[in-house]
Amino acid sequence: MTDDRHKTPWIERKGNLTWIHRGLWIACAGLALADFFYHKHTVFRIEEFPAFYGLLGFIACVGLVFGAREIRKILKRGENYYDR
Amino acid sequence: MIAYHLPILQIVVPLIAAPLSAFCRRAGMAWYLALIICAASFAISVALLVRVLDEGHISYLLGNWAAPWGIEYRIDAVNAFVLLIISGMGTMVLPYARVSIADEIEPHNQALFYTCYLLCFAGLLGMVITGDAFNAFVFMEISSLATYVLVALGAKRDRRALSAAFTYLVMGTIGATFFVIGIGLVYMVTGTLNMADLAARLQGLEQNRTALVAFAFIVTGIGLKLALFPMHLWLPNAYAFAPSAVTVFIAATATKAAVYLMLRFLFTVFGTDYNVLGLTLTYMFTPLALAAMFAASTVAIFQFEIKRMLAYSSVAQLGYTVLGISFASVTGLTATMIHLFNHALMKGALFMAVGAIVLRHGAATIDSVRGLGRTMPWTMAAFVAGGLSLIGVPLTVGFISKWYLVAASLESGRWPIAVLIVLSSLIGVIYIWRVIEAAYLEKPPEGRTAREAPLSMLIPTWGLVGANIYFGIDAELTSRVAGAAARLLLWVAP
Amino acid sequence: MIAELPPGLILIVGALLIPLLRPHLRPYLMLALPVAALVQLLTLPAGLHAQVDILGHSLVFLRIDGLSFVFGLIFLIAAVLNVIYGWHEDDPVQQVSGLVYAGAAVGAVFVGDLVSLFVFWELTAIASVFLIWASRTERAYRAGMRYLLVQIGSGVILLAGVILHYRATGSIAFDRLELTGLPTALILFAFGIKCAFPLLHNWLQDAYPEATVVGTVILSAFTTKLAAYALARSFAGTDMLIWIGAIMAVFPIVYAVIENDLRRVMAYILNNQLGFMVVGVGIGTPLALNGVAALAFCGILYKALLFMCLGAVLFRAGSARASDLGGLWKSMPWTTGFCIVGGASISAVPLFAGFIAKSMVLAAVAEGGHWIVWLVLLAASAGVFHQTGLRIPYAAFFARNPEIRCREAPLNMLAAMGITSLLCIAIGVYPAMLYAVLPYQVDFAVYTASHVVTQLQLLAFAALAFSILLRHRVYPQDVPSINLDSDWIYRRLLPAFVDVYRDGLRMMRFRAIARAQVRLNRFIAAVYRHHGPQGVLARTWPVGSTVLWVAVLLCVTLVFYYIE
Amino acid sequence: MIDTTINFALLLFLAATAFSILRRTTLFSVVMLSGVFSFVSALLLVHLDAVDVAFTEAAVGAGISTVLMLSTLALTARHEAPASRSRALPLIVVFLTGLALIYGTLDMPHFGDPSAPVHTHVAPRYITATATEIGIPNIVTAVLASYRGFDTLGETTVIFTAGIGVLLLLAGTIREPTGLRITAMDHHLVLRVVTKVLIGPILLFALYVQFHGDYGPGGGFQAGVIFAAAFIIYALVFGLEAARRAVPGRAVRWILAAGVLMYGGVGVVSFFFGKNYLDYSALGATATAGQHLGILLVEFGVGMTVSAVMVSTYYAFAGQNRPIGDEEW
Repeated sequence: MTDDRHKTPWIERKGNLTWIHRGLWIACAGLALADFFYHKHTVFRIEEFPAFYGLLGFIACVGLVFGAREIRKILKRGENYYDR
Repeated sequence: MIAYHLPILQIVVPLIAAPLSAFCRRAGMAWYLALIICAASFAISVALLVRVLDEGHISYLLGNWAAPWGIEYRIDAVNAFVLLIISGMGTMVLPYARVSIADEIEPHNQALFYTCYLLCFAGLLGMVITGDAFNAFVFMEISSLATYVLVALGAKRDRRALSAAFTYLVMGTIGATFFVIGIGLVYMVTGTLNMADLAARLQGLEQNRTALVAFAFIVTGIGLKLALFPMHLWLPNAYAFAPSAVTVFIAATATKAAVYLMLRFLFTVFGTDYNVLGLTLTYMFTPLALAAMFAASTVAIFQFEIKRMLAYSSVAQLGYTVLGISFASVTGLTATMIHLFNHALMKGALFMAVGAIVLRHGAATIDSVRGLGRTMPWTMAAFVAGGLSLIGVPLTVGFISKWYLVAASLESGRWPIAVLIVLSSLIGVIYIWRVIEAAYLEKPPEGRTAREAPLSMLIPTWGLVGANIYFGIDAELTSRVAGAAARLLLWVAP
Repeated sequence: MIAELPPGLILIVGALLIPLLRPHLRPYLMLALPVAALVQLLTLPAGLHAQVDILGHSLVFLRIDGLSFVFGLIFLIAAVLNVIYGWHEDDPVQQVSGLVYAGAAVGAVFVGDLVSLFVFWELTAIASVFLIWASRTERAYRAGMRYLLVQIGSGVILLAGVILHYRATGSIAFDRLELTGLPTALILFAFGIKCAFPLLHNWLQDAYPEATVVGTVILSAFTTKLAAYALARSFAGTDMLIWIGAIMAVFPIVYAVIENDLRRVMAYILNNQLGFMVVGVGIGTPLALNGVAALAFCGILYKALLFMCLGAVLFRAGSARASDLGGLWKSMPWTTGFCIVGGASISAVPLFAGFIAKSMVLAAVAEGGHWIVWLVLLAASAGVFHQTGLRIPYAAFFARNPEIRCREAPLNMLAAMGITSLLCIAIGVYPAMLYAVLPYQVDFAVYTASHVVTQLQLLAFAALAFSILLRHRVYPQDVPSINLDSDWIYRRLLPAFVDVYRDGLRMMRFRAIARAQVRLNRFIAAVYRHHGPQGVLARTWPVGSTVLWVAVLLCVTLVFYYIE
Repeated sequence: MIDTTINFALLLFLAATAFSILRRTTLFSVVMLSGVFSFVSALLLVHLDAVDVAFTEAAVGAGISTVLMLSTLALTARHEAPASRSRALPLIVVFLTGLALIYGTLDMPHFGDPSAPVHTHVAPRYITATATEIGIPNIVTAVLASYRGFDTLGETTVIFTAGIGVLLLLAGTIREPTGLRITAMDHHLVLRVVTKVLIGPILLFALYVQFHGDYGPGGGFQAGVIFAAAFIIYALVFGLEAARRAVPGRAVRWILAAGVLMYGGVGVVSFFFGKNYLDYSALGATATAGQHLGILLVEFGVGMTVSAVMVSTYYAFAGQNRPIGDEEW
């Protein structure tokens, strides 16, 4: 067991990764809930939407990756494209 | 005392130096003599220009015979400016020429080469400075004969130089003959050879058919000399096969002197009121200039030899010059005059850079410049700078020329011509780009041991590149002189 | 005289002495120079110094005010850090050009007239290209060539604009300019090239990753920030810039996602950070300009930090491509840590430098009521976090594909990274330190519950998204490839056009020649029938034809004249 | 009436010669015919009272250029290559241009019209003032060497340039002398004797033409050509080597340059007397004496250059290849 621990560091073990993942879910939930417990200083109406920032961050990232995947189909070229 | 004799010294100094240098046995001595003489000549032309700008025109009577009977030298802003271009370029070429000529001409011919160079130099200056129509012809003959010989001397590098020189000789002689026939005919109807006198006595002869024939002969004859499209066929080969230093010199000066004569005869001798002048400008010069701009540039794209490519580009550039004339407006003629100067600078720089490549590689083709961006960085950088100027990139002299041309075409209400000017510059981008692409983006062929050109060639080249940029930024001086010249030609009060 | 010596000049002149020294002494001089310049800057009072009158115009080499001070300060700090980072390097070309480049940038920040600006502007271009060429590879040579063309082009356009501007107004002052006509448009265009505006940007991603390990770090600090400074100085409050900046903040991230070379990913992120600054300049209020200055200050630090980390990885592991890397955290724990600090800073995690600066710009945008831009910037900062806070550390240090074993970065690199990290954290923890040097009075509280929580929310959800995408293998694979960008226009499209035009003309010519040849052949055949066996077209043909032309021309003109 | 008849006859003869030159394809006869053409032109010029020009035309056109063309023929083919292209288009163009030109001439002043501008504007002064201003009877010489002396300096330079050109392009390729060359016309005893007898008088005549140019027809151009003709005859008959021994190529080259220098130098001298360039009046005690001396000197310069150019051109041409053997004549 000790040997095993030496071989695969903590961070690379399957179970722990899942825990990190779960931890993230919990942190997100906590932060979303926190929205209800403090005075949010807002400029735009939309900011008052619960967990607005979180949702924006999430959507932005997912959208970004999906958008990039699509664009990549058009833009991707071999590494020696210009050297030909 | 000397100041008084400056006009004649401008010609006599190189003219007498020519037979003197024929006594030199060694090329080095002849070269020194030529260098000193040309530099002195340049100094004289600077002094003359300064004086002319101060005092208006200068007149000098040869043999002290009063004007219509004797020969008169008459210098104003127009020819003082052209004198400056010719003597300046003639001087710039000499330091460059030494190594290049030692490489490209048979050793036993090198001393006499400088004699011939001085003759050509004196001839060009002589045809520009004079106020006498026949005297202009005589000096045109001197410069032409010398030029044919200079071109033919390229035979050591490439035997085709001989046939190029022969073609040039045939065409040049026809041009000169037409010119002298024209002068003979105007003499017949006016009885005088002095240009100012001619101008006065041609008034009232608008309907005289002999004068018309003379006009046609003179325009066609000088047109041939200045390589007006489609009479340019002698030019590409002559430029391409001449020794490099000669190419630089004649490309920067010979056609300039012809353009000057054209301006003189069109505007000073026959005058803006002459009935067929407008007709000639609109129906002959404008279409031929436009044709030259496009056809010659397009031909340049296909050239494999860079000298030849630049030569075709010269034909196109002469198109711009003639286009400026065809507007017959102050702005148009300013464009022409300033382009004479600017084109000498840019083609001088370009041909010098190409000459350096020829020296190192024996030829300058698209193939032989491959990878030169690294092995001859200074030479290629000079070529790029000259090329940018040729295209007309802002901050170079090329831009100034095109600016005035476009302004002139807009001013005359012929805006499609302005569009065509810009379009034809784009063709220039293509042929210059071909060289740049080969030099910077392609790999040099295996086993090439190239060196940078010697300093004696690089310094004049970069001197011209510097001038390209300097006069591209500070066009005050050139445009002032060119403007003054244009107003003089059009008889407009300054 | 010494009292008025411009700090930039100290660097430039001093740099020229470097090759004279023995190799082991050079780093000490190199360190002394920016330190001396820094001391000089701190002792100079605000105002105009070192004025030279030439041709009736006064050239101002030293103008110290709030804006120039903060940029000059951070430039010099960056120069110090670069020297430490490059301590091990023994390449006089890089050493000299790096310092001259820094000196030129510092010099440009302090000038008070456009002509001197142009001089330093071009000097930065020329000095910096050697940092790219110092890689001494074919690719780097070409990329450097393209970089140089673009940079010199920017300078030339700037000069053209300056000249026209002078013609129009008679002024060469480097101050606020109104975007009214061609002259100022040209100047803005020149700034825009250097600032990597959308479609003018590609020189950055093209060239930076080709530079040397040390070179990229140096490059990341100066050129674009100088452009941002110039924009802030001349075009603050130009509405157009808000939109340009917004686009700049978004679209490079898309490229970053699909890019494999991590240094190039950073180059895209750098471009995106510039977008935030350009938006700030476009808004132009004191708060926004403070934000721009703060962003430039912090940005130089954390981007340098990230480039340093990636440089260390490249230096030790031999590659900076995502597809080649992984698992380095075991070999390079310190570097990993510093990279995370850099990632946290750039993603504006509270208590790190980026948080202070980005909040200011966002607040200024919100204050101005530009809600679309505000949304875009928020989304972009989530994207930045996603890329630099998560992906770069993950790809370089934690990903599992190849296990690379190598040594930790050299001590001097670690020291430079460490100092930079400390600065990032210090600014994040004591923002007042930064506030003190900003150009305008700061009246902005950054650590409010609202700011902190919302920001954490944004980041946490972005991290969640990353982790989900990664787990579900939706995330684009890191494979060796390149992506087309605007450089395609001049590397492919234009050459293709030239080719097409050339080929087209050649075809036309061939056809014309072929047609002419058919006719010529018939003609020759005709001559052949009449004149016997020697009917070959000789070389005299051009002479003959020209003479014919001459005669035709003469005849036509004559007839024309008679009719007239 | 008789004048007009002679003019017409000569012109007709000229046209006929020109036409037959066009028709010939044997280059040898073309060369001979062009010699004839020059002779007829010279006659015509004599009849027009332009004796100076007639002199030059006879010596250069009929004499030396024929010799040079023959030497060239020895290097190239004897027959013209047949024209390879249709002559129709050029013919039409030339015909039309000719028509247009003839139409243009209809406006010219009539031949010999005393009221023509040529006779009323500049010329009268030359005619009336030459005697007092220059002091020599030959007005042509006065105009050529003094009133428009600078043009003549230019023309001399043109000839000098041509000479330099020949030296540059051809002299380098002269072959080493071989034994064969000297035997050229050794057994033509009559020719040798006649030539020897003639050369002296020809040289003397050249000197006469040279120095008598102020008073009668003549001057540097004509004298130079005649002088050169004497040499060329000598070289033709006794061989190139003999001629080279008499006047070496190097000396010719010096004379070539010295002539122009002399002309140009005389002009420079007037500077030292505070006069304009080529103002000879400074050279003598009186203005006319100065003019006289000046004209004499510059004409001598012209003569030197012209004769040297002719001789060196012949040297260069004749040195190119084997001499023409007897059997080929």
